[in-house]
Amino acid sequence: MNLDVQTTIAWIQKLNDKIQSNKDHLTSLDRAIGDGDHGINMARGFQEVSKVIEGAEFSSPSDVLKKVATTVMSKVGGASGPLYGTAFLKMSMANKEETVDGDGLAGMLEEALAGIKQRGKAEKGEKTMVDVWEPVVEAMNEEFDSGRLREVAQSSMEATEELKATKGRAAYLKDRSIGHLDPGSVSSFYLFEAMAEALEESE
Amino acid sequence: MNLDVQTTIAWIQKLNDKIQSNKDHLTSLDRAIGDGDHGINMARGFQEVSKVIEGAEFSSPSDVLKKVATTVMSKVGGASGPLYGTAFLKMSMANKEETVDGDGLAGMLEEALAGIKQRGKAEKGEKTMVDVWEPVVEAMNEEFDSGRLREVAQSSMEATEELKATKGRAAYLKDRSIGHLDPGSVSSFYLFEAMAEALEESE
Amino acid sequence: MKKLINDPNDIVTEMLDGFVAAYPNAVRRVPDTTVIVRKDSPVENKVGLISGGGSGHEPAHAGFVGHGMLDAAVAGEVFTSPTPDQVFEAIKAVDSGAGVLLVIKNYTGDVMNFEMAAELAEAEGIKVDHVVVNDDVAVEDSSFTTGRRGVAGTVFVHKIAGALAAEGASLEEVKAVAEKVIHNVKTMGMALKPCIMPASGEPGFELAEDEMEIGIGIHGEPGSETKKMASANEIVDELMEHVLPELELSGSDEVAVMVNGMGATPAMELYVLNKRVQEQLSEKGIGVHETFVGDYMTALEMAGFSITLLKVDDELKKLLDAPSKAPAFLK
Amino acid sequence: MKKLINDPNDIVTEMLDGFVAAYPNAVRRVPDTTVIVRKDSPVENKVGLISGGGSGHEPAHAGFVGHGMLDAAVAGEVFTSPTPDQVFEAIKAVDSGAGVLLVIKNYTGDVMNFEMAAELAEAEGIKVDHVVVNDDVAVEDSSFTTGRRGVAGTVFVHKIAGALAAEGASLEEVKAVAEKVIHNVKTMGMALKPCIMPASGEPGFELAEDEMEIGIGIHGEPGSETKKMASANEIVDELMEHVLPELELSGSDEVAVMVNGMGATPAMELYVLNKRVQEQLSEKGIGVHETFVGDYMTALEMAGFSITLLKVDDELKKLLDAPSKAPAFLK
Ligand SMILES: Nc1ncnc2c1ncn2[C@@H]1O[C@H](COP(=O)(O)OP(=O)(O)O)[C@@H](O)[C@H]1O
Ligand SMILES: Nc1ncnc2c1ncn2[C@@H]1O[C@H](COP(=O)(O)OP(=O)(O)O)[C@@H](O)[C@H]1O
Ligand SMILES: [Mg+2]
Ligand SMILES: [Mg+2]
Ligand SMILES: [Mg+2]
Ligand SMILES: [Mg+2]
Repeated sequence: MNLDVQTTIAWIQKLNDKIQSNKDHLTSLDRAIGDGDHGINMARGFQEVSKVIEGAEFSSPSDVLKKVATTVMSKVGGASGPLYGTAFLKMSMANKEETVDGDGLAGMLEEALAGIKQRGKAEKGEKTMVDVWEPVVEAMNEEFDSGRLREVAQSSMEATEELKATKGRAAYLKDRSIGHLDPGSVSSFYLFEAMAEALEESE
Repeated sequence: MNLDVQTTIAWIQKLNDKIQSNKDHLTSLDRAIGDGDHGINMARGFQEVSKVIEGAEFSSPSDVLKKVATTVMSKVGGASGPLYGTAFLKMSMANKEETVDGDGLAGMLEEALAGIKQRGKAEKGEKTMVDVWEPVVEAMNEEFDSGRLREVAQSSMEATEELKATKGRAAYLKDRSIGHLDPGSVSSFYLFEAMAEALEESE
Repeated sequence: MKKLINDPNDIVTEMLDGFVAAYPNAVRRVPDTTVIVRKDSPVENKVGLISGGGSGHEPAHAGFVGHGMLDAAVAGEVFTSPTPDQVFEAIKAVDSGAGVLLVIKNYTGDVMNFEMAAELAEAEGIKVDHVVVNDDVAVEDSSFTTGRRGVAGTVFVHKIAGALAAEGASLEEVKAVAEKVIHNVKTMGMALKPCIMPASGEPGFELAEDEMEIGIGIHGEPGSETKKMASANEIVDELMEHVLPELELSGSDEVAVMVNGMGATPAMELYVLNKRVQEQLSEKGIGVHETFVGDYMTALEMAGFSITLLKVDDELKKLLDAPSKAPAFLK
Repeated sequence: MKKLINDPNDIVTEMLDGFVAAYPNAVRRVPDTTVIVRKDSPVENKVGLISGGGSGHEPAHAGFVGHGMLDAAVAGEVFTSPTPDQVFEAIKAVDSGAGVLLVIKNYTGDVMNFEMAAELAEAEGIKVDHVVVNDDVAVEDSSFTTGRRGVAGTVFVHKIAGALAAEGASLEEVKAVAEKVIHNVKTMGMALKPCIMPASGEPGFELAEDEMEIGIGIHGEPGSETKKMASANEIVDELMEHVLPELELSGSDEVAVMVNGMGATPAMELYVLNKRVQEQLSEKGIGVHETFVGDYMTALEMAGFSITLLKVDDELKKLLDAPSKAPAFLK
């Protein structure tokens, strides 16, 4: 369960694939409780990410993630751009080894979560991507495992449906936000699902 | 077949009744080849005409028609306002007798037509109310007869359907104006039909 | 019909009151009329400039009342030209003895009602003249027909004649410059969606989701042609193809441009359209003196736009650049 | 989806080019960015004032660039806040050494992206500060949530802070007056019809023919409540009921009023609405310093409007009255 350059690239390309094929889904989730652009933003940004990392030379996962971070920051926009941008930047700074092991991965995700929370000032329970990232980090801190990563990401993503938003655009809807999945939590689930798949395939 | 004050009032009230109950019809005719306000304009104006002449004292048909003229001019607007206003004014000026006979009536209509043509600069065949007024005047100049009045007004109104407009708003549509009745010709038909009915009932 | 109105019968009077309430220091309503005048009317020794027509074209015509532009605007019912008595009230309110010029858009109703008002005024000894604007190239120009409609180009007539009148020019001079503008201004418009008459609740025409109407006027009436929907660039190209030849422009000529929204066209789209208009002009080597993008002469909540080109010389440029305090045309 | 556009992916860049093409002597686009700046940027010894946000709000924000208002406007994709690198480009383009103030509307995305740009600029030694506008009273004001949105009231922040900056005030002074405006400006809006995102072709919400959306923002998102359609007067009364108490106005107070169209609302309706707004204020004895009626902060082709009230004192009145050359806010 180790992350090297190639696995990192595979992870990000898989993430891009999921985003592109779920673009309309993410957008329509955002239409229900936001402004209907989350899929469009993510698809635009990760399209560019995918292009930029394809065929480029990288010396470490940190190197790849830094490129992802700056591209996301300048191409996604909206709320998700700076948040994912910060998350990737923090991951890239957390561990500079050529191959990152399970403990290293857990540490990277923990740093990313801290960055997201600092940037967005949201806590768990406010119906944002934090509601996926925090349970994932807690579980991976116990033991990093790709199956469990996918499981926790999915169940906590699904649990956002019943939450009432107090941060992000969905907060304007108050009780009307209940009963809809949080779009950023769904894209975060794709991120973790892609990570799990890439790690499993690299074994 | 004589027109006195009471018959004049009856004529105008009947005309108003027809306009009010055909308001939507006139408007939708105008929507097809104009700007969709002819019924609205006529209904607004003749509503006021009806109110103004009701219960008022008049010494002659000319007197009534003058009141109708000034009210129409200040309440109808659009193209039809000045045209009908002019028509009623010319009728009022053409004959000041207390009771107007058939010849007098034909003379009044002739003056009205001259006024309409002078004001609107349209000739017969241009798909305007002139296409009803001119045949009516020609026929009534032979012999004034209420049955024939109704007949000629109706058939010439119906004949406007096949004409191509070269005056008024419908002219902008060029060939697209063919196949629709001219709204001002239909309201002119109501005017003559109301006149025929009032004259017949007064006998 | 979904509109932000109260009783459709009160729409004109409420609109006029709401307009005056927005600019109470600049304009007033002549009591018991649908006439908006400059608050300081009549202006001593100045030719009075009056325009008007049916309502539904806002900010036209009241929005162009102000120092450097109109002295009065006369409002009719929605899309229905005002009656002679109302126009006459406007004439009386702005006449200072220097004479009054009526700017009429070429519609049978407007021409007749304004002419009748002029007759009433002349009978009272007021010097009145008029010009008829006919800038819409969508309509055939023939002396055997009603002729071309007056549309957005009228705004340039207001501005330029108003600037000359503000300089103290005579009625003859103001009329002459208005006619010069009329001779040099051409417009064509199109619609994506019709507008709905408040009194009837009905649209002026029906368009499928993939259709547009080319060659429309400003009264919600059908255009000269219904076509398949096209891109912004294709639409601009088509309208320019009609407008440009009419002005017989050569390389050294300059124009003023108006990209006019019809009421429900967002500014974003108008800018996108303007990009192509300017590209077309610059490709042809035609200079642009000034560009106006926005809602100037609308048709209720119609979605669509028109392109107006005014060929300008030094005189017209100077007058176009002159100051204006009209709320909808501040300069 | 019927829009006057070309490829939805090019809409922002074409809109920006079309805007610059309309006012080539006043503004320019910073090459390879979505930043519009005053042509004469950076202005010596003047605090630079920057605003921006997602596109689709035209004439905001580029329309407010000009002498006496903004130095730069940064455009994001439609309804998507611009990225830090773009905002950073704007900061660099307008900084003359006197410092730069960012006017941010209170959306998570805008706040984060602009703050990150400020961090980048500070790292390069540029003095940058920011204010966050949150005038939308449709949203609960709570420190536990995102807080209130920034909507049309932002235009008053641009105008007043811009006027003070034009006088040569310091960054601290310009920030202080911007915060004073923010403290005194409240807005609430509604929609008759949603707008359609160009990239997805979908409306932000659905409304039946007899429904309206109250408490909407400017991004096509659903409002706080869906209600049965009502008359113009009833709607104004409802919005005023929310806005007025927030300002705690008393008899001797004065306000500036903005009746802002959302993009597809005809001026006629805005005037009808303004009539009632002014009646309400005058009934309550509140003075009106100045009224603005028109499209200032839109949401694509949404039909609807917002009412903004700004409580003004002598300082704010003077700055509001100061000249402005911004194309969408000429004074
Ligand atoms: N303060 C915040 N902290 C963490 N995540 C947030 C915050 N605000 C919004 N988000 C996330 O961003 C997502 C919306 O992203 P997106 O639609 O791309 O941006 P925008 O809201 O600016 O349109 C939300 O679904 C939510 O998960
Ligand atoms: N020049 C003209 N001469 C005679 N009648 C005309 C002329 N122009 C228009 N009309 C008549 O006026 C009618 C339209 O009236 P109306 O709809 O009330 O006015 P507008 O055309 O100004 O909207 C037409 O149907 C036609 O019969
Ligand atoms: Mg969103
Ligand atoms: Mg008509
Ligand atoms: Mg009409
Ligand atoms: Mg967004």
